[in-house]
Amino acid sequence: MVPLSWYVGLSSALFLVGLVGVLVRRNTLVVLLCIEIMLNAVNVNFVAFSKYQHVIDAQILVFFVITVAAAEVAIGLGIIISLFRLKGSVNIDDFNILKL
Amino acid sequence: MSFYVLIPLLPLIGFLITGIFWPYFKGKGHIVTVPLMIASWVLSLRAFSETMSGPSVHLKLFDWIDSGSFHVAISLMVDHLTAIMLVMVTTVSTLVHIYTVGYMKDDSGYDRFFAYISLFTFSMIMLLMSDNLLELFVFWEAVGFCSYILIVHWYERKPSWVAANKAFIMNRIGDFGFMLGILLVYVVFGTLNYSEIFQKLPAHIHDSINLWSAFNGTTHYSVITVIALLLFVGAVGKSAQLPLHPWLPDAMEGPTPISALIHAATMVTAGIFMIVRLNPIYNASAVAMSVVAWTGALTAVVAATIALTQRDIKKIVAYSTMSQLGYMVMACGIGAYGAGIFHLLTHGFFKALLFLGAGSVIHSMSGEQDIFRMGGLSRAMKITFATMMIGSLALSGIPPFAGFYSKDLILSEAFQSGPTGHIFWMIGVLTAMLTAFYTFRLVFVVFLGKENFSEGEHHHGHEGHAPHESPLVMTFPLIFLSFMALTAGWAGNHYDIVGFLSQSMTVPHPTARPELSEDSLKAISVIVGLVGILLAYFLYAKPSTVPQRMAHQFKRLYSLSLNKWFFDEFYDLVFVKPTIFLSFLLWKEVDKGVIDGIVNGVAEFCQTSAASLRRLQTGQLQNYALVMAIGLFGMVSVFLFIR
Amino acid sequence: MTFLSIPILTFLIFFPIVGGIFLLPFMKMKNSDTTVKWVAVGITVIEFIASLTLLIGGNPGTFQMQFAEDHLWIPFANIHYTLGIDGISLVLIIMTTLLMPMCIFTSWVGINKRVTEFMIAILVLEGAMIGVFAAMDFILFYVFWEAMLIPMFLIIGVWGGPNRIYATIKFFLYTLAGSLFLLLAIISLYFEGGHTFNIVSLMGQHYSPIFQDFAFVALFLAFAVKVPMFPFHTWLPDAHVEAPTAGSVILASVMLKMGAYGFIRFSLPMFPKASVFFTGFIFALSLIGIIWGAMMALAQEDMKKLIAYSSVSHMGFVTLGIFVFNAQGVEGAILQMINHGVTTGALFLCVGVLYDRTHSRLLSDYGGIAKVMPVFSTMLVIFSLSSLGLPGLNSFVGEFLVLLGAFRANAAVGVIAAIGIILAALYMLYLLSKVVWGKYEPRSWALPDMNRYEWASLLPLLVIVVWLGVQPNALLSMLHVSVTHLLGQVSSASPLASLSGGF
Amino acid sequence: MEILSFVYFGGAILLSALMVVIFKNPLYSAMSLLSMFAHVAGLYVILEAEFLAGVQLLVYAGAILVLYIFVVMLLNVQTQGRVLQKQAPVVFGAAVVAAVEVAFLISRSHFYPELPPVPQPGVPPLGNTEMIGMVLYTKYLFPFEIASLVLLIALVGAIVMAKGKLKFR
Repeated sequence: MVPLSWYVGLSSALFLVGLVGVLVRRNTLVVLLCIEIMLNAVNVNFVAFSKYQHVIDAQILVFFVITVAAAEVAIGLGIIISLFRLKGSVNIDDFNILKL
Repeated sequence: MSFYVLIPLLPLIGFLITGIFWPYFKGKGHIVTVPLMIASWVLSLRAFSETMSGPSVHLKLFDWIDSGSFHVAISLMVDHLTAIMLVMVTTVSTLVHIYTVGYMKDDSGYDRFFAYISLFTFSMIMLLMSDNLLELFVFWEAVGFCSYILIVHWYERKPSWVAANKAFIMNRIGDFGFMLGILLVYVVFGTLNYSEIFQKLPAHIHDSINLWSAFNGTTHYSVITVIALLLFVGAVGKSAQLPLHPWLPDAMEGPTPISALIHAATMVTAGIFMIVRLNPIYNASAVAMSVVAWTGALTAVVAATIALTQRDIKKIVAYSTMSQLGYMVMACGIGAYGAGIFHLLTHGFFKALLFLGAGSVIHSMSGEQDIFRMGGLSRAMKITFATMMIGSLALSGIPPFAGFYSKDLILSEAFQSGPTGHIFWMIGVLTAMLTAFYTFRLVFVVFLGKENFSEGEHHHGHEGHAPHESPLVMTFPLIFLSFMALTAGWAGNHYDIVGFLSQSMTVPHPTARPELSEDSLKAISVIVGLVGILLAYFLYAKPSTVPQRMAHQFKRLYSLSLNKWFFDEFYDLVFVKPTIFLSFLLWKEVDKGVIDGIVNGVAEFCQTSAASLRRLQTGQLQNYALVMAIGLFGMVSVFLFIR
Repeated sequence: MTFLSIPILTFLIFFPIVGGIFLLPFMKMKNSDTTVKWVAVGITVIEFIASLTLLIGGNPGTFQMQFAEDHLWIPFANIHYTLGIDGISLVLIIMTTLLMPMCIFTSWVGINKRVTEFMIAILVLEGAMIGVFAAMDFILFYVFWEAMLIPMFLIIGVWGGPNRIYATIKFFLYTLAGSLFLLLAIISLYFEGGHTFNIVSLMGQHYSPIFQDFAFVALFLAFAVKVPMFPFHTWLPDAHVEAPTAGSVILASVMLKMGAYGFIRFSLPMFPKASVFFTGFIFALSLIGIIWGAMMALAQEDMKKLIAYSSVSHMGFVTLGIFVFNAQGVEGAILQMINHGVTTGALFLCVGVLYDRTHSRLLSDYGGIAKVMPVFSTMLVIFSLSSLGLPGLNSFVGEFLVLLGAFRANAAVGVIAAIGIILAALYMLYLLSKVVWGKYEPRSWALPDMNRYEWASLLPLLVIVVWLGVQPNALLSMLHVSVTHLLGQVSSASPLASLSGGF
Repeated sequence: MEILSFVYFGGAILLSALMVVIFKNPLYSAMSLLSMFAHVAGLYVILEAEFLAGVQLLVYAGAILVLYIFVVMLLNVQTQGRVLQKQAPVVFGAAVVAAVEVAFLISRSHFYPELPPVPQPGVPPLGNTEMIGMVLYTKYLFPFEIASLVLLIALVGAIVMAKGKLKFR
């Protein structure tokens, strides 16, 4: 039987990998992908706890997370397309027009 | 309402009508003010006659200020002192009103001028009729304002408004002391009403005040002395005593009628009136009395020495006014209040006469004021010459003219007032000689001798003919005033004006006078006056080089006198320039530099620090996220390791 | 008491604001300027007439708040909509409503861009100012206090002179910084004073000395900026110089009074011990302010700056009078507030008259205008004389009473304050000499005498200047009871023995 | 067996996640992500969440990722210059610290042992999908509706933005 802490460890590692990706990549598309990794890390955690604690609600939350992720991707990609039209680039450091 | 109200009210109505509707009068301002003034004069004569027989009148008009325990009402009080002053003031004022009709003819500010002299007369009458210190102060300042606005009548000339400012500010400095005196009176006595003050005076006579308590001082002064001296500061300003006198000669920049009315006969005597009115307070303080006496004596002699060398006809008369005011103040200082007021009255008549005469001369010379550019005017201006002669004789104290009686009374009282009295007497006699000299210097230079002006030279834009006698509206007041200058002294002496006045003083005047020295004293002062006149005759009646040579001989003294003892220069150097310099310095350096600098500095600090902090805001989303992550893990570390 | 069946104070506050809102549609209309001006005049005149009903309905014999209204406003913090006035606020409200029509008349020529917006700002400002004087709930007071800043900020910032942005931001930030301390004090009072913002019930509490001191200092900072007292005054000249005439008038006549009103309404009755404790400090600042303002005025070349600095000097008398804690001082201070409002307001109107013709405020550009503008010159002379405290005109009575009160409290203070009166003569006569007297030299501009709008703005003030000089009792009688009550509140908390210096 | 499959799936997940971050070409990253999604789905199966595993594959792999790849190919951006941000070294340093922290945290934490399944008398045990259905449409009905609303809004938003008629300043 796999201990729960392994799952937690896995999900933490996955989360960190996603976080590092979000923080280091210049390509906005990849940043968005890394966000998906982070969401998945959370989902793994949820599901593991759901099994080990016999709580079905956690899986419902995962369901919602997936829903929100879908919405987020739709909007996020829309924004990226708009930004690309505007700037001709998907590099995140080109998008600093909010700065004075 | 009794007719007393009308005495001040009529000039006030005159002022309001002419003042508000002046654009519509178009040179007819006198048709309202002059009749009203004459009516006021008649009423004040009636007031005088009623007071002669009856008790003093007291009318409360309305409550003015009520605040806590502080109550002041505007009231009218007519006692002997007020009544007799009223007669003098309204007489001179009426005559000046009439004189103005001729003198100010063709002046663009004719109607305005009438409005203001009516306002002045109203204020002066109220000043005389006031029954408490604050009311006195109000009209004290009001007459000062009228003086200001009348000096500045010809506002386009720079000397006018400079002189007006000087007059107002010097009076303000005096009033500063006067106001502090009033405040102290209220704090000590709890009232500002004359009769109540005098009632409570004995209880406070030994009170003392620690003036420097705010600075932990311990010296105590007599309250009464402090009050008397503070109030006297006001009188020094208003009556042009040393050291607040320089405004009076400069005030001659105003039209001559107001010089006669305000700066000779009435307003400047307000200081003396105030001292006499408050005589119980002054009597209670020997220190204050001697200060008053010395101030007066010094003013008398200093002004007389200045008058010796002046060339401007009005300035000579102005310095003589100042000198005579010194006489009156000195009289008050030695306790001879009655004599002081007597001299005030006679002086009011003959000095107004001299000024109006001088005005008549100036009028005929089309504005020329330098006596050495006149000469020989007696042929063309017989009435003016005669009346000026009478005025000068009265001023010089030659019997039987008015000045003789009043001046002589002061001198004899001074002589009898103890050891220092002799010094005052000597100063008085010296001043009398100087007075006679410079007065007749003026008369001889202007009216005798050869004509020092060329025909038509001073007549640009005017008729362009030789000096002429003034019209009747101007000569009539001269004649009337000469009559007064002739008779007022004799009448005052004959009807014992001093005794009459003593009824309105709480401290009765000592009536017992040693007869011993009277006649010799009189003789001395008359002789001294004649000497002065003769001296003036020899030096100035005929063309002579002696004055020039003397001026050369005593260069320093001459320059001291000519430059008015350098008072103006001294004030300029010590007060005016430093104040202005300091103001600019403080404004530029401290107000703008330090105070505003701190304010702007705070703003600038915020701006610069924000500008440098702004760089943290890179606009890079990932930077923010990194900082968030670091913060998160930092918090976890804190949670883990520093529990 | 109601007006048009609305409680009178509510009516006074909201009538101009609602009027301003009704003016909004005019913003887009062409050629509506004259209409808007007349509508604004109508609103302010109705407002003035309505405020006079306070005089009729008010009872001068009680210190209780009159025309009181009380509604729960924000329940969770016990914040009420409470209004009420006593004699002190009454005279200030009437002065405010009186001055507003004049501000509009004086803008007739001077304001010619965005007229509708200007009038709206003025009207909203009027409502807020009356709200400040009428509010009896601390939060409500604070709301009006801050609301007042916004229209003023716009008036200076939009219709001001060349350096208007600097001036208006300085004014706004300075006042706001002070106000934050006021908010601090209000909140701490809420917790110390039994969870209420009601001003009257906050007055009835006893606070610990330490709290009194801190709260007093907080309130002092807020009010001292507004008055302005000596080291906090530098925003005033800048704001005045840049503000349009109406702005200067409101600023000088009404807004400066808010600070002094704050001292009277809050500092004294709520923190009597602290007030007594800080008396020496306030005296010192007031005296420095009196002398300093006067000396600064002497050094000015700009007419508006000169008058602005003279305000510093005059307001020094007000703060001095408030803290001498006797009837003469406090009544004199309130009278001085009104007098300063009328006189300085009038002086700013006069400068506005000149400025509209020449677009210059420099003394050196004038001289001898008595020749071409005799009527106006007469007015200017009278108002200047009133400002320098000539007896018979209004300012004298206030200054005299303050001096009397100060002299009773401490002779040295009275003496130093009296020097300010000499200096007042110096700078006002300097102004007159430079502007009115002298030789008139024609310049590129024409100087016609006053037009009818200028008459309408100056004549009522002239009448008041003379009337208050001759009959100050008309005003003083409204104050007696309130002032006595106020002094009772102070002296009941602290014996004044330490103050009677001098003897 | 279970441990083995955990090690396989976990390792594959981590590896493909790392590839996502490492690949320079976004298309490759997307493909690695596909692999990660698939393996996560496998992990769900081990954890007896078959329904979620299905959803994971259908929604993530089938819908979201396809969308990604569409966009990546639509934009067809050539990656120029740096792949990583300038702050990358800091990030890596912080990540190491964070990893240590997390490891420490996990090692220090005490996890409850697996609870025994609660026997439910009289009720036949339900499958995973049925249970989710039961809870989702009863207890979480309202959030479910909200989720649908979120999706709707996302739909509308995506259309609006992608249309590109809006003018950005």
